Amino acid sequence: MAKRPTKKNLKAMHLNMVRIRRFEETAGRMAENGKIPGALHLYVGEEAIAAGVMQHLSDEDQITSTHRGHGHLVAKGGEFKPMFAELFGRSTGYCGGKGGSMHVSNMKVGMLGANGIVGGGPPIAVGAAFSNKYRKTKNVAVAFFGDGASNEGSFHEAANMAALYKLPCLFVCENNGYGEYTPQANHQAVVDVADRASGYGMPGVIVDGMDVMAVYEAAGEAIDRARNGEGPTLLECKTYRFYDHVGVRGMGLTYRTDEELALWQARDPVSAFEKNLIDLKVMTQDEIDSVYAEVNAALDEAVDFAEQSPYPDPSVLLDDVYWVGGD
Amino acid sequence: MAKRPTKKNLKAMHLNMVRIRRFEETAGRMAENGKIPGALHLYVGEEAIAAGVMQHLSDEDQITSTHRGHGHLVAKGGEFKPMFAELFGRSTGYCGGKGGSMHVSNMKVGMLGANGIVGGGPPIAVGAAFSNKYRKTKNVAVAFFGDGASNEGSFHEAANMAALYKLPCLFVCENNGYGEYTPQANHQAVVDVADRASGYGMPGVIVDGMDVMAVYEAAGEAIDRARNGEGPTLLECKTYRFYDHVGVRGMGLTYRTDEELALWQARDPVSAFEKNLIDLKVMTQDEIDSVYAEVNAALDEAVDFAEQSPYPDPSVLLDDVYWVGGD
Amino acid sequence: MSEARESEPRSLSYLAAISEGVREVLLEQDNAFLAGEDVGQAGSVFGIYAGLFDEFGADRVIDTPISEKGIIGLGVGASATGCRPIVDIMFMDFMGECMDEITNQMAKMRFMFGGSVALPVTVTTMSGGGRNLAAQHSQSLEAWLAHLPGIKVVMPTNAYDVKGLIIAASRDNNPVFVVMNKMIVAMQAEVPEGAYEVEIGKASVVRQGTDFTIVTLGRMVYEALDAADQFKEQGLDIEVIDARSIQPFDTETVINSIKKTHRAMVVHEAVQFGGFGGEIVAQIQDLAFDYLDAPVARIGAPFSPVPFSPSLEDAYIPNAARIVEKVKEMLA
Amino acid sequence: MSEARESEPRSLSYLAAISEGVREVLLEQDNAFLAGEDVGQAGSVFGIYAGLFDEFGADRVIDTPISEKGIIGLGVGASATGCRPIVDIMFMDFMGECMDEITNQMAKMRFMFGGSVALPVTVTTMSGGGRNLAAQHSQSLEAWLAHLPGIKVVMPTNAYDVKGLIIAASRDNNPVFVVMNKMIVAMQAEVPEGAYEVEIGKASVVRQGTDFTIVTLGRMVYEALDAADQFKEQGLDIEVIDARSIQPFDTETVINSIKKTHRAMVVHEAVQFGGFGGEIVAQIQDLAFDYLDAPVARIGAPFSPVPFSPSLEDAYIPNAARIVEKVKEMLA
Ligand SMILES: Cc1ncc(C[n+]2csc(CCOP(=O)(O)OP(=O)(O)O)c2C)c(N)n1
Ligand SMILES: Cc1ncc(C[n+]2csc(CCOP(=O)(O)OP(=O)(O)O)c2C)c(N)n1
Ligand SMILES: [Mg+2]
Ligand SMILES: [Mg+2]
Repeated sequence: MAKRPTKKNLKAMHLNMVRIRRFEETAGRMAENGKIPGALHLYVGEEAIAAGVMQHLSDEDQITSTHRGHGHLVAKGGEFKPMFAELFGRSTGYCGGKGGSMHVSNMKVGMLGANGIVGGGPPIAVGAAFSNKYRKTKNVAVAFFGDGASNEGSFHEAANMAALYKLPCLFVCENNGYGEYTPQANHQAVVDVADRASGYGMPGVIVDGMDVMAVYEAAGEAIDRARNGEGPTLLECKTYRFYDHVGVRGMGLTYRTDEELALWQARDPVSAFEKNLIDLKVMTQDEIDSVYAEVNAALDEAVDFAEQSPYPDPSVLLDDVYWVGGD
Repeated sequence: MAKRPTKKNLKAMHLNMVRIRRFEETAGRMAENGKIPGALHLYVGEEAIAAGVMQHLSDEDQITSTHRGHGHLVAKGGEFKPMFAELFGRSTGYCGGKGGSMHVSNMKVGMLGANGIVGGGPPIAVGAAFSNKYRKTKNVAVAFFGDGASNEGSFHEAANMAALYKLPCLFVCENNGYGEYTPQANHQAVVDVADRASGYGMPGVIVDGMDVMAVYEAAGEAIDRARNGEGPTLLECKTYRFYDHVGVRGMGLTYRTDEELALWQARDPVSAFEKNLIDLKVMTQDEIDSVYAEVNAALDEAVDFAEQSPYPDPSVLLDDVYWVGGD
Repeated sequence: MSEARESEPRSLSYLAAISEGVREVLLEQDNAFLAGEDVGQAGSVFGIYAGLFDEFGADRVIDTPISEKGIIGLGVGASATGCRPIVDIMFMDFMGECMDEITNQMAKMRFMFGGSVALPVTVTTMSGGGRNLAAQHSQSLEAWLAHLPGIKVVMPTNAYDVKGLIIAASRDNNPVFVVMNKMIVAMQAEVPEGAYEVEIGKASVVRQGTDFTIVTLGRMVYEALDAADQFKEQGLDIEVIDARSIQPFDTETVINSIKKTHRAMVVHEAVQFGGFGGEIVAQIQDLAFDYLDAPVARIGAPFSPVPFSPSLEDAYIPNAARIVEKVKEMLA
Repeated sequence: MSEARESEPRSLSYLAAISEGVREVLLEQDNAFLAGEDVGQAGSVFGIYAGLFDEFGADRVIDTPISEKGIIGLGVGASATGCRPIVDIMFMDFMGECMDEITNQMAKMRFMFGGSVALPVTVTTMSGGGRNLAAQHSQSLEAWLAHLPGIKVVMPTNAYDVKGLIIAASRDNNPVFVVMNKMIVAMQAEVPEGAYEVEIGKASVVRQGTDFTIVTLGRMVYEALDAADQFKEQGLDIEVIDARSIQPFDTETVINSIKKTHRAMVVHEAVQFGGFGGEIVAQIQDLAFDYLDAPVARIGAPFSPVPFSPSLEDAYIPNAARIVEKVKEMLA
């Protein structure tokens, strides 16, 4: 009983996809220019997943994310300015510069953090889902994680607990075929991570992660089930990252062939969706162009904001280690 | 293509089952008499599993065990004297009194230790299986673990690696329906742990763990596959422990009904097998009786041996922390 | 303490005080729950949570799968989103299964998020040897925790403290580890009814003395008291401090004592090498250097895993006799 | 060192020395293999294992799933059964995922089995901050390991040592952790060709001095050397010791130095509170009490997770300036 997206949904998802795409392209450029310290894992190519899933969530629903987390935060309602400021390590960032790309978070929109630990998210999402149920809300918690992360024990324990307690939870595996430089076939003997679902007693669903409509529908069903107390789902989205594991060009390793990359790029989720939107007469090319113009302008502003923001003063270092009253 | 047990196999398995049963009953009595320090987890009721699996293994094949490990060691060729001495904490024990019930081991027969950590065994068995393959032997490694242990992340990581590398490995889940005092339905949403196998890309097989013939055949097939380089199997044996989680009567909790216990006791693997052996004319009642007599005599001797053995001298405390040359 | 209901003096076991402490929390805070392996109907090891399941039901006293990573994750995620969980890791030895969730998530989340989240989660666990449970069920690993900014760590040693510290921990908006000891579950102490707090971060001078200071962690406080009594007749008046909390650590109480006594020893059950005793000694020699008449001694377990056999475990765990011997050595 | 092939002096980076060390092991021992996340074709982070996959193939240089428990289990099980594995935990921060396998299996198995098994396994890992990798990719957690009887732990700080210690570790019949540092991968040193050992458990006096002793762990040796140079003109002659191994710890070298200099400081990158520095200070004040003119100082990271922003990380990680300041304070 798939929920069909309304026009409003479609436009919102498109906006989010463009916001993610352009955010990441900009971040990539900034990293190459040496403006972003540390490691940067970009989401380009995988936008349909974040946009499709998040379309069903409110600020009160929670997500946990990964090292590749900007796209999740953008789609969850993260704003460019504090995001860029965080990536730049500035005091105006979401985490006051203490977290950076791998820990960027915004509790106000239910984004429980990018996570530098592969497999770090699922147990936390299960805790949030437990809390949602315990507090008798109708909220759900979504854990995003990669194909590589599906081999961590933490995923296993979290999935089992979520199914056992029938928690309002969704496990979204972003299967981009690689964990760092290791192809999936070299890290697990299965082709579909969704095959693991039945072992926990939850449905496993496979969806084309390059197709935002497909993601939207599959996620919608799973989230409805979760909200209705019918328990978690493992939703596997087949996708691909267009950039390297770290940064844009990464270490220049040749673990992926040009042909493979080209094949997936031909299925670019953003342009495919845009073609679709035009075909369906939901948006015109002009409208699409103005989305880009708007997003680009906002990004320029955000980068400026970040660049002009001060670095945190060393005196704040020990703040935030402990809660000391007040908030 | 199940391998049928020879008469010799049948007798050997019977002997092992009786050895385990009587060992455990004796150990239980000793614990109740205060002669065994620490915690004792008894295997009574589950004998068919250890006996059936171990019938296919040589001293060069390895097993990892659990906190409920005496049965595994007995069936793998452990001798009563050093076993009892170990349980009694004496210097003549397999571990010189340093390990006790939860760590009793004998590398000479490929028994890589009982393990006090639930889920501790599978990653080690995978390491041994890897080593078997690496060293180009034909040996297999078998990990025994419980239904409760199947929820530990360690099981997940081990199973995935074993399937990925097609290791000569067997995962034997002794599903006795409880993890300590928690029924399976309260610790996982699935009924069959074997359902987890397909998520790793290995076969999952369910067998009646009260029927040693069934275990023998299923284990034989899986071990053959493993030896032939076809990879691991998850073999789930449905079973029941006749005693409490710890010791004989445990904490006196009422988490299991008398009816349930009676139902399973009616399927006692030892007496069922003995009936079978007589029906099949493999053994007579007299022969069976003399097995018991022999085993009982050996146990008496072993208990005497243990009781008369000295406690380790405190001066040996720091020995064995590190290898310092020699062995 | 002011909140404690006025009532007759009442003696309670450490064990009963644990469950009473959790009970007060569950009564006081709707969003508090207890979750862990066999904490429900079975009441966990030694029955430390006995009665809670019957009183509060399966929704608030929750049996979990054997999944320590999942259990800590539950505590992190639920505390970040409006609950005040108490999660139980049965034996401290099992922390190895979830050190990532403790170290990289629970302890750091608030900091990494720039202070935009609080994690009011309590972790309860049992430590220590003495029951012949061998190498994997007898450890004292508090040194791992003390080294982790973002969590607090207390080690209550009597019924009064354990109840009050559980309540204080669960009212605290930070992750707090309550490390209990499995050898003293039957020990009795006077425990008020109702809710009261023992302040996290305050040591307790359990025996006043003028000649020598022994700083202890956990159950070792009783061995130190025993040793101190043995010196009474010889006229050596030993002060015994139960550190009670290792993060925050009550440096002031310790230093004040040493300024008075000029001699000190640190005793813990954990392996001496690399144990928390090193931190204490380093602080003492730094802050009271000119007051010290002798080096600060340390007593901890020898450098081996905890052995199973009674003859070895007895020799392994620090005790009054070893303390007495060491004090004599220092005075010689 | 005698085994090292006679050849021209040759400068090698820390990075290249790591891979050369592993290469010697793989050449020497048929039953040795290297396994870990992306150690194969990718050569792991910074390319520390570059070239090994091409030379030795997928059977001996093995990419694993992202499964740290599995990786350590592989090391335990394979080393107990005839192999001599080198297993890699990419960043030390990820040890939390496998502390059970390290603590309760790897470190204890020989002891629990009464000495009937040996585990010749080497664990390699990268530690430390300085690359703006934030709280979960920058830690120095050696204190956890030092406290675990049954394993050895070394922290090589230059190309010569890292190669020699990897070889020594893999020839050792015990589990040995080789904790490397991610900031010094490009640093060059003279490194002989062929196999040679650096003795595990021996500190290295990297700068002779008569007036002051600085004991360092890991990369901090360079900050200490820098600080020492700054005092040269003022006529303060500082001895700098690179501990190199923390288990076993070379107490003798440290104490001998202090008997000469009478003043000491311990510097490590790990969080100061509860860090291994406490152990070192406790030993020094115990064994050289009468030689000390002042308390032994400690410098470590402040009590917070490692921050991301360069402005904060720079303030966080101990450096020469902090050492200089502290030395001045002590002399004032
Ligand atoms: C516990 C842990 N182990 C290893 C790493 C190093 N690491 C960072 S990302 C990554 C690959 C993750 O692969 P996947 O889950 O498929 O996510 P993807 O990068 O493909 O989005 C690895 C191994 C880590 N950060 N945490
Ligand atoms: C890591 C860890 N967590 C918890 C425990 C405590 N514990 C010991 S046995 C046990 C139950 C194990 O259940 P199962 O795996 O089904 O084995 P069974 O006892 O039923 O044979 C538990 C929770 C432990 N020893 N190790
Ligand atoms: Mg991936
Ligand atoms: Mg069970």
